[in-house]
Amino acid sequence: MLTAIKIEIIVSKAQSNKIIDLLEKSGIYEYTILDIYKGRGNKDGVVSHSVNSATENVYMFSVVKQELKQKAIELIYPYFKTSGGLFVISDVTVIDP
Amino acid sequence: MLTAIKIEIIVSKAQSNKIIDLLEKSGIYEYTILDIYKGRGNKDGVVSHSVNSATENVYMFSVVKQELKQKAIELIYPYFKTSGGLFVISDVTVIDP
Amino acid sequence: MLTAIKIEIIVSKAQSNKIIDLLEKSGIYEYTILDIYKGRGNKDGVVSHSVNSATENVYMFSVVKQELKQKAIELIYPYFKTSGGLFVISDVTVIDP
Amino acid sequence: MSMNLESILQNLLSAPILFFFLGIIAVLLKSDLEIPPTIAKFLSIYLLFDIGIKGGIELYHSGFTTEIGYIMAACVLMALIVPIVSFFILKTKIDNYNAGAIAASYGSVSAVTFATAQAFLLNQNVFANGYMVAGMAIMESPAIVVGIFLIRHYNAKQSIGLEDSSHGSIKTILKEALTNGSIVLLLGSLIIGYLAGDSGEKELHFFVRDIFKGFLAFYLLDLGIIAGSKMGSLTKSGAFLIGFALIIPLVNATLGIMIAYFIKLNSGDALLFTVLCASASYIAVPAAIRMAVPQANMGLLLPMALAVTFPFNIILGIPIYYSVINYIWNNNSHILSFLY
Amino acid sequence: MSMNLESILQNLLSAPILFFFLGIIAVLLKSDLEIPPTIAKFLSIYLLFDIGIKGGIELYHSGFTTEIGYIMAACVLMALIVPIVSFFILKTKIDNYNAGAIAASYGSVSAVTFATAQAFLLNQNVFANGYMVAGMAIMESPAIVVGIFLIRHYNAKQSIGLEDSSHGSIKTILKEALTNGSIVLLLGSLIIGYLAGDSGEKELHFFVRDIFKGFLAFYLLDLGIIAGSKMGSLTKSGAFLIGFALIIPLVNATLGIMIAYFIKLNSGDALLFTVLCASASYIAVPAAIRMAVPQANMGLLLPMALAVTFPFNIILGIPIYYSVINYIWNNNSHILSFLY
Amino acid sequence: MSMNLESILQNLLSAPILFFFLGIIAVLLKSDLEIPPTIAKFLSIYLLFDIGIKGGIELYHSGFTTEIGYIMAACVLMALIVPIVSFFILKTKIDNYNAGAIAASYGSVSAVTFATAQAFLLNQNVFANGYMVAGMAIMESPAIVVGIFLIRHYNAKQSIGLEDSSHGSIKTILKEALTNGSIVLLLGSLIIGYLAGDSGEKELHFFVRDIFKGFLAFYLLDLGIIAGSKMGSLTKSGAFLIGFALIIPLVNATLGIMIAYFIKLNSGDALLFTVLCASASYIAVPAAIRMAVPQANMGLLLPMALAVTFPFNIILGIPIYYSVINYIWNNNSHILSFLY
Ligand SMILES: Nc1ncnc2c1ncn2[C@@H]1O[C@H](COP(=O)(O)O)[C@@H](O)[C@H]1O
Ligand SMILES: Nc1ncnc2c1ncn2[C@@H]1O[C@H](COP(=O)(O)O)[C@@H](O)[C@H]1O
Ligand SMILES: Nc1ncnc2c1ncn2[C@@H]1O[C@H](COP(=O)(O)O)[C@@H](O)[C@H]1O
Ligand code: NA
Ligand code: NA
Ligand code: NA
Repeated sequence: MLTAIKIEIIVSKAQSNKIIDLLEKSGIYEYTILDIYKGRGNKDGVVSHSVNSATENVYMFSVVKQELKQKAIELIYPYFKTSGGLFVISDVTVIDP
Repeated sequence: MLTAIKIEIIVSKAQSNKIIDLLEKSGIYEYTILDIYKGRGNKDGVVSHSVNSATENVYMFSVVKQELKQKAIELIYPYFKTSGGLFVISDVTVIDP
Repeated sequence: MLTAIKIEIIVSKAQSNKIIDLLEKSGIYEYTILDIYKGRGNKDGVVSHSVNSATENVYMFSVVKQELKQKAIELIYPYFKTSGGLFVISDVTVIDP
Repeated sequence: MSMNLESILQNLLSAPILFFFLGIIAVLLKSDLEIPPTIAKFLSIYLLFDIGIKGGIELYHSGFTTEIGYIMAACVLMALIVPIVSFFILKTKIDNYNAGAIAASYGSVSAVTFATAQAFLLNQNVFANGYMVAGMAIMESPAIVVGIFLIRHYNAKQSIGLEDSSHGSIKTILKEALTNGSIVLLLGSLIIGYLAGDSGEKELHFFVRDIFKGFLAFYLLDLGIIAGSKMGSLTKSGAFLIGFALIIPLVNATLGIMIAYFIKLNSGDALLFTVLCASASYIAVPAAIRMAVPQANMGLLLPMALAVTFPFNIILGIPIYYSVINYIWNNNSHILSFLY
Repeated sequence: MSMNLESILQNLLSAPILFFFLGIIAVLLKSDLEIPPTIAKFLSIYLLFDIGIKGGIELYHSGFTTEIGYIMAACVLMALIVPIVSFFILKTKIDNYNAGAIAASYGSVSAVTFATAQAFLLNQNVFANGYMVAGMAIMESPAIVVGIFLIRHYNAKQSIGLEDSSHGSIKTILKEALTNGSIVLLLGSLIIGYLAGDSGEKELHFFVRDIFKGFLAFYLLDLGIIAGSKMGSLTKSGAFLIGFALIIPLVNATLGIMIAYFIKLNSGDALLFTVLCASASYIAVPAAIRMAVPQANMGLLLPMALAVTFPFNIILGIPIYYSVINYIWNNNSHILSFLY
Repeated sequence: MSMNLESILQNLLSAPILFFFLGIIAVLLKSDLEIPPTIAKFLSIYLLFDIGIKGGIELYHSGFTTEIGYIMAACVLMALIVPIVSFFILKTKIDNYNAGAIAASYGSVSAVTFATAQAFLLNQNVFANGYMVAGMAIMESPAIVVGIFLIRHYNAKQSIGLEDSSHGSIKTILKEALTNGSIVLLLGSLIIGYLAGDSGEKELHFFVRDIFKGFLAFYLLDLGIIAGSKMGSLTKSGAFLIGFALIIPLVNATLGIMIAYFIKLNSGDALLFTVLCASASYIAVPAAIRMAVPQANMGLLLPMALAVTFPFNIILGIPIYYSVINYIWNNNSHILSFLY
């Protein structure tokens, strides 16, 4: 039992490797990526559909120790300043030791 | 940094457009939809499998400002009174400005 | 409105039925399973990609009453002692009555 | 009718049917064999495309005959009779919601059963007309509307004053039933096959004819796995519903054969029409019903249509129906002479 | 030019084009018809594989002629001219980011448009050379780099001192543009087709020739659905951009035909080259631009390329361009004689 | 043995092998080229279906000969010897868990390697018997059980009193190994091909023969991408394991060729048998091991099987093995005469 942070990120599939790099730079090596079927954000109000790779996004999340949170935010935040998508965190309890 | 609400919904894929309409009526225009591989709820105890469109469900979530929560619940709640599925909310912190 | 627990689990696709059994033994009959596109954990540091069934994982979650939490943890925890993956819980509010 | 057994056996030994069995066996062995859901969806799209195009091309060759009018009328008739009769049978034992849902499913059609019957005719070198595909398209939706209408009608009777919580107006439901993806694709492909005609045949025959059986085999493998995994939950349905799922296809097939004889279809068309009557929808109709009547229990309906009626039809039904048709058609059928 | 109308009609009645219409109709009917995204991706991979292999095999047969040099030069030329001209036209009404993004898209190519033109030539029994595929590969990326370069150049001019927030160095962008999945697959398949030669033809001709039209029809069905659903958001683009999306293909096609005439391509090659000039990318380029220039609005670009230019080209453009080419080529073309 | 080089070259220039290279090159270029995972799964299902059906149809034609008994015995023998020998070699340098896991993988087989060998024989017009497919099915699972058994045996020896945390009883593991999706599909398709016989051939030959090479090419493209992306992590495995992955196929192939000669297989069957011995499983076995022995590190096993042994076998192994077989078989082979 360990209180931890869940970082949730939505980016274009093509950008996901850049985010993985940024996570690693923050000391985070664990992540999970899921395909998004369809979505809409506030950037262009565009419906992003996985049918066209040009608008395809992925949903990534990482469960990380609280100590790693600050660094991750600092490194990843600038990315989202221009790029739309989603970047949220929340609290979870890790059962896996 | 902004405390916000994450609304999570599971409905049949066919109904997802109705939920999007209800979200928009509540002032929520951002959402993400993921395909569900397989699931089971308490409605008919049926295993819904994405292999048969008749039982295929999707997992939607929206991260919204706290002010929008009440309206969304009011509009969407009635839908779930008869229809099974899932409708939960939780707290998240938005990093994306 | 009901405070509940969201259990989130990542296991190999092949093992998902065993976890479903364990959930049922804890009195939990509802769950949702999503395909994972790609992920990395700390077990072997291996990038698990859905392209090779040998490393394919799924993401499962169950929203359950708080009373069921303890039993589920007891039954499922041992599984994760040897097997990698992810097992976390968090608080959610169920709107669906 | 010695042909009966032989043709059953021959049907059983055709590769696509054998793959259906393989799917069931895989489930019994608790194997993890699985066709990815997306591929299964592609296969069902391919099948409608294939049936539509082939039907359209045949229609292009045959042109519109007077027969077509009769067939279409017969299809509409059966699409109304079957769900109504089924509803009243079912209502004796189960609630209105489920009775209406199951009735709708049996009043509609199963495209794979139709395709399997086409493959059966192909193996027997029997000709069938392209417009039977139009019949299939016509029979897909009416039963949905009939089923939902019956549910509402009888619920209103029973519980005056109580809100009816089923979703959507009959108009919306009708609209949704008619613009259902599978109907649009089937009718669209039919029209395209007709418009493209000979050049369409040239362009697409490898795709719609030569590799057809391979994709059908795959699809039946997938359906075998699904049917096998639904068999476990048949217990929930109980003896009455299982019996219904086994007997109603025979009843509907008998009706179908009589009508086919009456309107003088050739034996190939007669089989396809019979199969349309005897089969039940397990995708389009349940999907529509689940939206309009959330009270209906998919846990009852799906195992019946998928794990009883569908296997029965493709394994035994098709060769039996065809033997009967063959017997009657060849014996100038004094049996059905009362129809005249 | 009476052939014009006839060939338009014939094109309209080819099965793949009809499926494109079916997709649009399905959207208008608000049908839930959908090709699963994964299948759509497979189809786009198949198409590049198919175009590449066929081109490579033809190249193996024709060998490298001196013509190739001219064609490649013409392709590079058009891949530079089109985005530059487009950018300055667009800049008069919209911001630099979007002008550059749209310019890049129109300077690049659409593989399905190319494949549809190939299918058109096949139906007309007109020969085209395999190296046109190499031309397509060459035209895919330069426009991306040109577009991004123009954006940066004009932003720097306008807002000295202000940070330019577009991502990545020109070098990175160039690298990414050249190693784009679709280019690697297309060029790779082209080379493999060339290396495998006759034995490749023997091994793969069922896969790349016989079932090609079926997969093309499926893909166009999918694109019809996508185009249909983007039509609604065209309003956002406004009359100027819609007009641009309709007129610029004609302008680019005219340029393309003139160059094709000048370098003496045969009529089949001339059509393919013209189509490369007239078509716009709606996958590879937008994907690249979205990464490098997050300020560009996909809500403007995608509907233009997908819901206007693409349908225009496959429905009317291809037969029109071909009629013009045919007319000029057959009349010793005093029209274009000024080119000499 | 001048045929050696020529046949290697010819193999290298076959389209499917070239697509494998393209996959690796795409990774080296850091291209985003990707076959969607679902499509990759479909391709692996198609391949087993294809191999099974073709084998069954050939079995239908050849009937059961006495040879079959010998071959099956040889397959079982090798499926036991290879993992045992491998385990003891590996144990000298790595822990029991990983030694057992890798041993199991090399004792089992790779279906794509088998299919590539079939394609190779097809190109060389060499006949092979359908029952080799049965041999492949037989060789898939035993090594899993042997591997796990060895792990437990040696762990129990070393650490008496310590709990063994590997999951499941040997019986469960055996059951799971035998009902594995790929075995059920392969054996099922084999039996169906046999039962369907000539009519199956007629129904399915376009699907299993004509388009086979196209799907194989796609699958090898996908495996090239996977192999390429695993090459980076080979460093973790270290020189010993990389060496093992390169040399053990040669050792096993030598054993295989000797046994094939001893039981007098024809040269086509001999190649397939050799390839079964020399190849390693990278899907079914790792998946089973990961469940039963979570301590085994997939980061060691997968790159060895996928990024070393698999490419080695399809690129060099197959033509080399076949040249050796050809040489020995044609020279009445005094070389192996000691076997009698
Ligand atoms: N507030 C939100 N809630 C849920 N998903 C979001 C939200 N904002 C953005 N997204 C997702 O992020 C994707 C990209 O957003 P955008 O870049 O704004 O178009 C959308 O297509 C959605 O899938
Ligand atoms: N408590 C729950 N936890 C997780 N998923 C659920 C829960 N309840 C319902 N679901 C999901 O919602 C789908 C539809 O539920 P139902 O309508 O009850 O069959 C199921 O197949 C599950 O995927
Ligand atoms: N801390 C984490 N955050 C997000 N996903 C994780 C985490 N740990 C493990 N996973 C997921 O679980 C899978 C299996 O982990 P492992 O068994 O450690 O290789 C990974 O591929 C990830 O998808
Ligand atoms: Na029916
Ligand atoms: Na262009
Ligand atoms: Na082996």
